[in-house]
Amino acid sequence: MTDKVPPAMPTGSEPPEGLVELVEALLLTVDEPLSLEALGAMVGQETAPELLEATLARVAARWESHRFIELASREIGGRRVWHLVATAAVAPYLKAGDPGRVPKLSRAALETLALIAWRQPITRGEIEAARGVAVNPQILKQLVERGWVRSLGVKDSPGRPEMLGTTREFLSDFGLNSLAELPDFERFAGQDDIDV
Amino acid sequence: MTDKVPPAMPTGSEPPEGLVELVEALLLTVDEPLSLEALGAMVGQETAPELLEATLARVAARWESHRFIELASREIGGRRVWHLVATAAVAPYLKAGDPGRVPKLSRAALETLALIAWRQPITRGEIEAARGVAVNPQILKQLVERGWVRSLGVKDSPGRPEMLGTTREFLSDFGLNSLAELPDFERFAGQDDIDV
Amino acid sequence: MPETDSRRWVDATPRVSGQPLEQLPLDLYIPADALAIWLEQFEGPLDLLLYLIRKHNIDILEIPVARVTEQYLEYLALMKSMAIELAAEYLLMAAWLAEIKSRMLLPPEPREDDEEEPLDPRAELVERLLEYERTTRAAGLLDEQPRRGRDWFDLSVEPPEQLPAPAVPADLAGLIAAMNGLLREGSVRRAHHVRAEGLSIRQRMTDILDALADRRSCELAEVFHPEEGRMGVAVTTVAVLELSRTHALDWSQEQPFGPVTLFRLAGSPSEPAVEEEMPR
Repeated sequence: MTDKVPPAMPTGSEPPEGLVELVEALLLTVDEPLSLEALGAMVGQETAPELLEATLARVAARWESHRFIELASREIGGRRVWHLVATAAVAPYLKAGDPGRVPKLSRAALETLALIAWRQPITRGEIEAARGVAVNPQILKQLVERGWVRSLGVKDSPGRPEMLGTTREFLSDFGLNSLAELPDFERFAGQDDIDV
Repeated sequence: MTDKVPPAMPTGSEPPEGLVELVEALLLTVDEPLSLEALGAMVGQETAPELLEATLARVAARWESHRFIELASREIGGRRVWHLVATAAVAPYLKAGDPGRVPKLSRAALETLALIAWRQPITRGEIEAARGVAVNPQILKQLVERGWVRSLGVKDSPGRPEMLGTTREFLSDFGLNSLAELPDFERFAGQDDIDV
Repeated sequence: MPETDSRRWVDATPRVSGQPLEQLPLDLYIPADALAIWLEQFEGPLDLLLYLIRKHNIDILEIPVARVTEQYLEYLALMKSMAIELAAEYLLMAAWLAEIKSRMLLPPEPREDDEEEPLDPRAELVERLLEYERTTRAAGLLDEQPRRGRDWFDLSVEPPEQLPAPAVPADLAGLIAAMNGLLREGSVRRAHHVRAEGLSIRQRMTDILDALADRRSCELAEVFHPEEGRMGVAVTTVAVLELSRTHALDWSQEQPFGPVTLFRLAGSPSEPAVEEEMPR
């Protein structure tokens, strides 16, 4: 990442304006909630977590007076994550304008669904390990509500994790007769490894 | 939409703060760039287009000094649409957080994509004839995976070659409204501007 | 395009311009490895030819074929000397150039209608060069076009929870691309040291768990499908073994060769817990 030019960062705890704006832009650009680690990886590893926290506090303050958007944080898989969310006050307006909206699965949702489809039965922990980020509960909820993902029971291992799999509806919505019709990536992956 | 509470709206042209924040929230919540009509439908039909324009001007002003975010507008099908976007300045940071993110296009990929865009429907053989080299299947795969190129069916000629064309997503990713916006291919050749 | 002459040029390789080529073309005083990288960047014979034509400020419509051919062969010899693997197209082009060169020496072929000028042997080459030049310029224009994901990025905030989730359309291409992306990054393989099972086994694992969805146990025989033949039996067996290895189910057998019973381990499947906390 030699082409990255991180904003000048004083050692004091008061975050510089450039960092506040950068974190704001990252929260808005990445379509899943970000942990301190994830932010740190993007902003530059040398940024102290305390400085990032102070920066998030500044971002929160900037949006505090906004009637329709706020900085929300919550705990996912034991880690605190942040994202900018629209408040309930926006909901009535969104319904009014619906016609033009073409909903699309986010990249995070597509990757989660792909892992569930290809690697089922798969636990949430395995999805997290594969994607390197915590699974956003909203995404699982979306996939379950859409009727594509379901629970296959729990595994008898520490924590009794739940196994996830796809549904019959998933197959029919994606025009498949069986999972075996999905391309078998194992061979491709092996070849890629040799190429690189 | 009885539950909708539009912000108080004076008849003067100075948009109230609540409307500015609402439009901002709508631009950030809806996935697509919004036209004045779409915004009007969401905010409330009684809102005058002039007021919405003044509001958009205020939104633009609010973000003007921001290092990474701006209000962008473009013309789609004869209508102007607006969206809040992050500028290229965030790209290195996004890449730092996710090195697998959008690989760069090689010259071969760009040339292949250009031929498909300008000469569609075009077969692989025709691309090879124009570039003078065999088409690397990885490149076609990359273009298909990025959602820019698709099959338009097979040609009823010997070997039943596949015809390739560009997608809607190609247009939107390259900020085009239609293929007609691309300059005439023939204009690209000319002795005059062969600069060495 | 003539294909018959390529071998002739291959035979002639060691004696380009009448002598073995040991010296770089005059304008190429750059370190050998940098040169190799530079040479490798040509996108093919048309690209190389176009470069030569531009470099020498030649009118593309009046190509001095003999001179250009000679230079083209020099570059090819150079590339070979740097052990750059030459695509067959380069050799075909060399043959074609040689043919055009020899046809230029012959009296022009009379055209059947003999109204227009005699056919220029270079005509097709010129047309292909012009077409390729247009292609490179079109590619350049595309590259300069502001592009989503490079020059600008979509922003979004999470919609309020009260909003009913709109039905997302199924997007198989997107799904495959997502999986492919994960595999390319390598993270998936690292996380899964398990030997790769085929999807039919994955499907069978899900089916078996399904058979246990509303009861505590079932007979192994119920999940076998003899009509699938040996392959089907193998798939089911591997699926059961994998499920029991990963503690997704348990099994017992009262006596050797007796019936095998599969047990659900605990808790019946329900809505996946999508609530905030999840033990890890």
